[in-house]
Amino acid sequence: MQTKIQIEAAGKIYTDGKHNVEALRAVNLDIAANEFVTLVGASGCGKSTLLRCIGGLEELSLGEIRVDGRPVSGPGVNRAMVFQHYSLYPWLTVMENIKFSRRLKVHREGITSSDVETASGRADALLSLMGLNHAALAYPDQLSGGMQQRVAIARALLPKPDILLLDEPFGALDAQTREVMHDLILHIFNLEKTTNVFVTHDVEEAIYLGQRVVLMAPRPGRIDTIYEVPLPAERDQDMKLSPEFIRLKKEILQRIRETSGMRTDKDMLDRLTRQTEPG
Amino acid sequence: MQTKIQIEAAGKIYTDGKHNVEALRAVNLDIAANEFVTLVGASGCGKSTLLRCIGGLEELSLGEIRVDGRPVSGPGVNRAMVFQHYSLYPWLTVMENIKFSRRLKVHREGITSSDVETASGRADALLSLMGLNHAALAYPDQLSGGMQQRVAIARALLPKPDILLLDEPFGALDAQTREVMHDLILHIFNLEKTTNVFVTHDVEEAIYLGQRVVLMAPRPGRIDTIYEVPLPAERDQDMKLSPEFIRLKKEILQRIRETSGMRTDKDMLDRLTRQTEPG
Amino acid sequence: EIKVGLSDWPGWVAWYVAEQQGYFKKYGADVKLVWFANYTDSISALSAGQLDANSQTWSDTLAPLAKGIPLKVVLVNDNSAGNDALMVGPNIKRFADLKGKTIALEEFSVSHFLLVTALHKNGMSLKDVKVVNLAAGDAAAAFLSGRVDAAVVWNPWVNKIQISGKGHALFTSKEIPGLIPDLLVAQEKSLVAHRKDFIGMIKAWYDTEKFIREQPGVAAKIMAKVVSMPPEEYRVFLSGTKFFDQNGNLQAFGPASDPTSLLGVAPTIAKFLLENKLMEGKVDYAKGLDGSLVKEVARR
Amino acid sequence: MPTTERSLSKSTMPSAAVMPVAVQRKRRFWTIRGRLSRKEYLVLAALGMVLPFVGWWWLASSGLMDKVFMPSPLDVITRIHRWFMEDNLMGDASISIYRVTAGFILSAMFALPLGLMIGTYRPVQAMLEPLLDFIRYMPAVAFIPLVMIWVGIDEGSKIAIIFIGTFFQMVLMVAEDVRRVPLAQIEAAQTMGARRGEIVSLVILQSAKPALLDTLRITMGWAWTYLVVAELVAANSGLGYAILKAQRFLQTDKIFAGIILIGLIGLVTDQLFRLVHRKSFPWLYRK
Amino acid sequence: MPTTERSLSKSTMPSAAVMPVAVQRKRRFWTIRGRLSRKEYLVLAALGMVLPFVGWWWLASSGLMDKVFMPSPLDVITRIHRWFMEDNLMGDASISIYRVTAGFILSAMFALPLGLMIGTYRPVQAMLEPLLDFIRYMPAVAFIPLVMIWVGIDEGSKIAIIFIGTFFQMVLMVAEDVRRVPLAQIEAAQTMGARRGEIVSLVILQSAKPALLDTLRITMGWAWTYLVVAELVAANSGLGYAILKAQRFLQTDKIFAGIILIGLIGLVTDQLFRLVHRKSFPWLYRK
Ligand SMILES: Nc1ncnc2c1ncn2[C@@H]1O[C@H](COP(=O)(O)OP(=O)(O)OP(=O)(O)O)[C@@H](O)[C@H]1O
Ligand SMILES: Nc1ncnc2c1ncn2[C@@H]1O[C@H](COP(=O)(O)OP(=O)(O)OP(=O)(O)O)[C@@H](O)[C@H]1O
Ligand SMILES: [Mg+2]
Ligand SMILES: [Mg+2]
Repeated sequence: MQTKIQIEAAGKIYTDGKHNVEALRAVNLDIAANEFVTLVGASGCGKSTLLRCIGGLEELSLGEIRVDGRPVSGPGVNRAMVFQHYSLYPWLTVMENIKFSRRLKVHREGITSSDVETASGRADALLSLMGLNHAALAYPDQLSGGMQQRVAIARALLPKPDILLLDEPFGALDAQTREVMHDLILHIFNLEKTTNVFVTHDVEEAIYLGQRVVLMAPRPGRIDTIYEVPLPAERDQDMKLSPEFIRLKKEILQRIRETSGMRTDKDMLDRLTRQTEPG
Repeated sequence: MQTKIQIEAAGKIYTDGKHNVEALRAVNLDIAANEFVTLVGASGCGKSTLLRCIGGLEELSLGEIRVDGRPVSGPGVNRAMVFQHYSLYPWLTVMENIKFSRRLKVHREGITSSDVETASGRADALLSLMGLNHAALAYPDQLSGGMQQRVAIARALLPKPDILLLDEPFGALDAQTREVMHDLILHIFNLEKTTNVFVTHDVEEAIYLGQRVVLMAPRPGRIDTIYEVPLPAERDQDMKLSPEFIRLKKEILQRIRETSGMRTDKDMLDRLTRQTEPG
Repeated sequence: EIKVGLSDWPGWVAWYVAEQQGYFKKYGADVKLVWFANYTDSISALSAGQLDANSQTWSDTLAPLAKGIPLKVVLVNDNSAGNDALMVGPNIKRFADLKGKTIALEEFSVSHFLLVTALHKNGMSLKDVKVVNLAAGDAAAAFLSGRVDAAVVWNPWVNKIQISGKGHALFTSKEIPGLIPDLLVAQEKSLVAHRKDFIGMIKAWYDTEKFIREQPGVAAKIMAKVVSMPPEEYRVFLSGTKFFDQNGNLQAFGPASDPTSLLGVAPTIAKFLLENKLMEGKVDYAKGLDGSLVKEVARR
Repeated sequence: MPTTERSLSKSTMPSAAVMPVAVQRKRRFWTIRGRLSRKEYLVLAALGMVLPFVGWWWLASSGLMDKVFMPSPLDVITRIHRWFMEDNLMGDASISIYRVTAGFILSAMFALPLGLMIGTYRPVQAMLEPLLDFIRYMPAVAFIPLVMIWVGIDEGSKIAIIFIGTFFQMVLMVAEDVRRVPLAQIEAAQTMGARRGEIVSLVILQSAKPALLDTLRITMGWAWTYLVVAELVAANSGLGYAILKAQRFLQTDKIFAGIILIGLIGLVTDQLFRLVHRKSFPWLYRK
Repeated sequence: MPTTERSLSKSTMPSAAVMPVAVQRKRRFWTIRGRLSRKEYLVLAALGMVLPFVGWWWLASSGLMDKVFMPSPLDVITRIHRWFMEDNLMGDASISIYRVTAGFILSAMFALPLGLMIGTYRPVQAMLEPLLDFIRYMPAVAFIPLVMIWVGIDEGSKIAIIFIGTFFQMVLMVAEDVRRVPLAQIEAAQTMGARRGEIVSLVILQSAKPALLDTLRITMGWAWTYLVVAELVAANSGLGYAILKAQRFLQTDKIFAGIILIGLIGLVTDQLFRLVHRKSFPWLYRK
């Protein structure tokens, strides 16, 4: 398989003059083309930082990230990002939001009229793929959270990116809507053949979506373990109840608890267990 | 068992002059003393509204809610509430936040010096129960989300309320921290013998915590089904993998999907399933 | 076209009579009158070269002259002859009664100058009274509302106070003839460039003076309209203003030996300014005067 | 127990079809963050406007104060009427509106791009913000002679004074508005390949627009407060000029008239701005 | 490939103990929402303050403008020195500071409780806000004769003008600050049994404090801009009075001196307010 993203000895240090925070230390990871990788880990372990570095929104302090062999030096149209919050434009309709990238110069250069038609067709196709046909003229504030995130994904997909970077895109949705979105995102992944890097807090989500689950650990932010998900390529909701799934979920959760710096929370649990057991 | 909270034909209509929203219609529910009831349901089905009406923060338009036989006519010290967000006071230390209610007149009336001592001792006890001893002098912004919610719970518990009303208190926490909080809240429930009404989006959480799960449906907001949870009173994390648990979770999720007005999301899933099945 | 600034003083408001009677046109003077609500600003405007000429007093012309700004007095409109007055309450009868009293006036204006002179003439000095700095209109208001014991103001306020019955004049500019000349002062370079217009203005002024003398009723009506006052009230001001005709002007531009000429009164005024640190250095008074226009008009 | 209500709701329960009109329970007026209906709001607002006038009218007619110092509302209305009939009120009002609007627009023309730069680029902010913070303390009145020297005494000078009074505060507020644009919106555009200029024009400016319009509404008020100062400079018409003239002759009724007229014009502008805001940015008003 | 960096990081990987100092990659200065180090910020801010002075100095010495209309920085400094030595600069400055502070404090004393009421109780808001919106357009200068008549000509009158200039804007801003207190904080107190007064004093006021201090800082600037207007009324000392006197005799250097001194005093106050803010509300500054 062809390597799409190469992360080599990546390090990132945030500094505000006085304090340094080592958000990433010596991260090495190769991601293949059309692979679906999910990133999990305790809060503050650098998941978002790593994703933003791949996306070119942050610069590495050390090491290098290459996409298709070329070092990342800023955001690029081949890498689309979807965030948890606020990234839709409230002054544009759903359709205008989805077509936003077509107003940018980089997508207007050297295109022929047939390209325009194709792109226009693509916007419509995405709209109906997302089940948003009836909402094309609505404004984001008129949509539910799940619909808003579907618009954000459609907007990111319009310029046919190779890579889709998602930072807790479903974090604010309720459990039911989230399940729908899971199947949708897998469907799109199969259709568009993108390479997906997906950050989440939800281990179940990470296993259900990912082909590999990358577990990161904090202080300094680093890769702790990489798990291959032992599920068939085609996923369905019932798999969540399969023994492999449950075993892996338990294993990952356990490991996150161990690696997390959240001593107090962990101690707490231990203490409670001790208290309740004899009582 | 003694009935603590009686909700009788409760109705609530929000109006802004032009539009009416029927947030609750003909809700009937009796909650026993020292019962743990969880409320689930699709977004907008009136869970928060019902909780706020019990808490006295909103007034019913129709019907009545009685606590210990007396109609609710406003917030009262016997009913404590915990919200998802922003309710800690950032200008007070953890200890000052916990002791906040002691600065209020209602808690100062007719207390003897021994009462003061007991209350003071209670604050310390809550602090250590929550595993926050080392953080007594910290400010909320210096704490993780999980710690902040523990402070909020301790603060609500200080004046020994009979009833604890919780509105998605762990909605903003990550999965790992949330699990710790679940065991903590159960521990407190057993210790303090409060009557808990707990609103959540997370069906797993609802089953794990509740003795009864009340499923609400939207438009108009109403009670759809009430499930008795077939688990022993003492819960532990492994039960989540038990067949009864999984069966109930599936059943409730299925029912939420059916009752939810989120046609588009449901249709979406159906459509995807159809697409992927033959493909 | 020349821009001429003016503000609210009867001798200057009279320029509107000239405008409405068509005297400017008659003498080929292309004049645009620019009204200033705040007299002080009109002085700055002239010094800054934004005006070709301005209506201002001799005392206010000396400071810019001392700074080397090339200004020339070309015409004397009038002398105050009762229009500036020290107004006092009913229980002040003599100057001696003023001791320790508060007097409202606009600092460093002719009012200030009038008070200094009046006190001096009665064997007192500024040290004997308490001065409160207020613009003329505000000074009158402060006096009428009983906030001060006395006020030095000019008309229309002198009249307003008299009508109200709350005060009377203890000292007026009538008693110091020549010391408060109201002038038309021009920028030197405008004078060179537009001499014809200024000549026309001077001629128009003489006609105006004659018109006011002969038809005070009509004149008062025109002037009253400008400041939105009832014409009857305005007539009173005319008598407190000694409008200068050609002879008056010739005399004012006369030699220093004449104590009522501009050169004659200049040292007295300069002394006042220097003592109050409002002017720095010496002024060659003669350089600030250009009587040639008045003389040229007279020659014909 | 409120039996009527219970029976009402009980009767609807079985059919669950028709909902009875909500019975209003006791509504506490004096509630923290209580809600008001539109009608209640309007009544109270009208009351708030009318009561001070009644108080004034009472004070004026009580004879406690001299008429010269405290004209009655009737005097003022008469004066406004006379002003309108005889003294060209419309002329005064229009020239003043022109001056304020011109000064305001000029100020906005510079403040918007500059504030946009300051709010967008940190180096620009570092260079200009302390300087502006320094200048914003300076009294506009003090600039009158300088304005006259540099700008002249024509309309330009009045507009310049209003400009000076408004501009510096406006820049600082615009910069703040721009800084409040959510970073996520900017980053979303960056990941779609937007260039700097495109981000500024297609995202930052669009996103800040509602806040900017509000800033313009607020600074419009400041522009009006500088009118009298502006019309000190060689003006012979305008509401401010009329007030100044009235001050000279202690025509308190005219001072009142002028002040109230300015307030009214302001109130109308304010409401217009709010209307445009509601119409232009409906998503801010939808629940 | 940046080999040095790779080798650096590679060498640390095995031990994972010592972290090498971060190698700064190319830093684009002209980045949207870019970050600046404290040092860069200070240098740019200083530059921003100094450059206009250099420009001024150049303009003044170029001879393009008459010295009377454009004094050089040196003239102004000389003037300030002389003012200090001969003309009691300290006296002028202190009386002006006193007036501004007194007017400002008076304004705050009324604006804070009133704004608190408006922001807390909707009926109060409905009654007062439209009225205040109406008054805030009125020019303070127009009130001079009224103030003189009603308040007199003593210090009170100057303080009153500053009060009028500041108060109305301040109330509206305070009300807005109070409205921004998160409802959840208020409801939390309600469920703990807090009464109305307790909620206002223990929650709303405390929660709004940081915003209120910022509002005070901003309105302090407005108070200063009214100084000259205030010192039109029966003053014979003060910075504004000195500027007015200088205007009369076209002492441009003194006008400049006065304006700059006011700006400097303002800048110092502003920084003091910011310092107090940082010290009093540390949680707003912690990351
Ligand atoms: N702009 C920044 N400046 C300084 N420190 C930062 C910045 N962004 C992130 N950090 C720090 O870097 C570390 C990693 O942050 P990051 O946001 O990547 O974690 P995360 O794994 O995404 O956490 P979460 O699960 O809470 O989103 C944290 O300690 C965080 O405080
Ligand atoms: N203050 C309000 N004014 C008007 N309508 C309201 C108000 N609060 C809630 N509603 C409406 O009442 C209905 C029920 O809202 P509620 O917040 O109780 O739902 P919920 O079940 O808590 O939803 P969620 O899961 O999203 O928190 C919704 O349609 C909502 O729009
Ligand atoms: Mg993150
Ligand atoms: Mg809710």
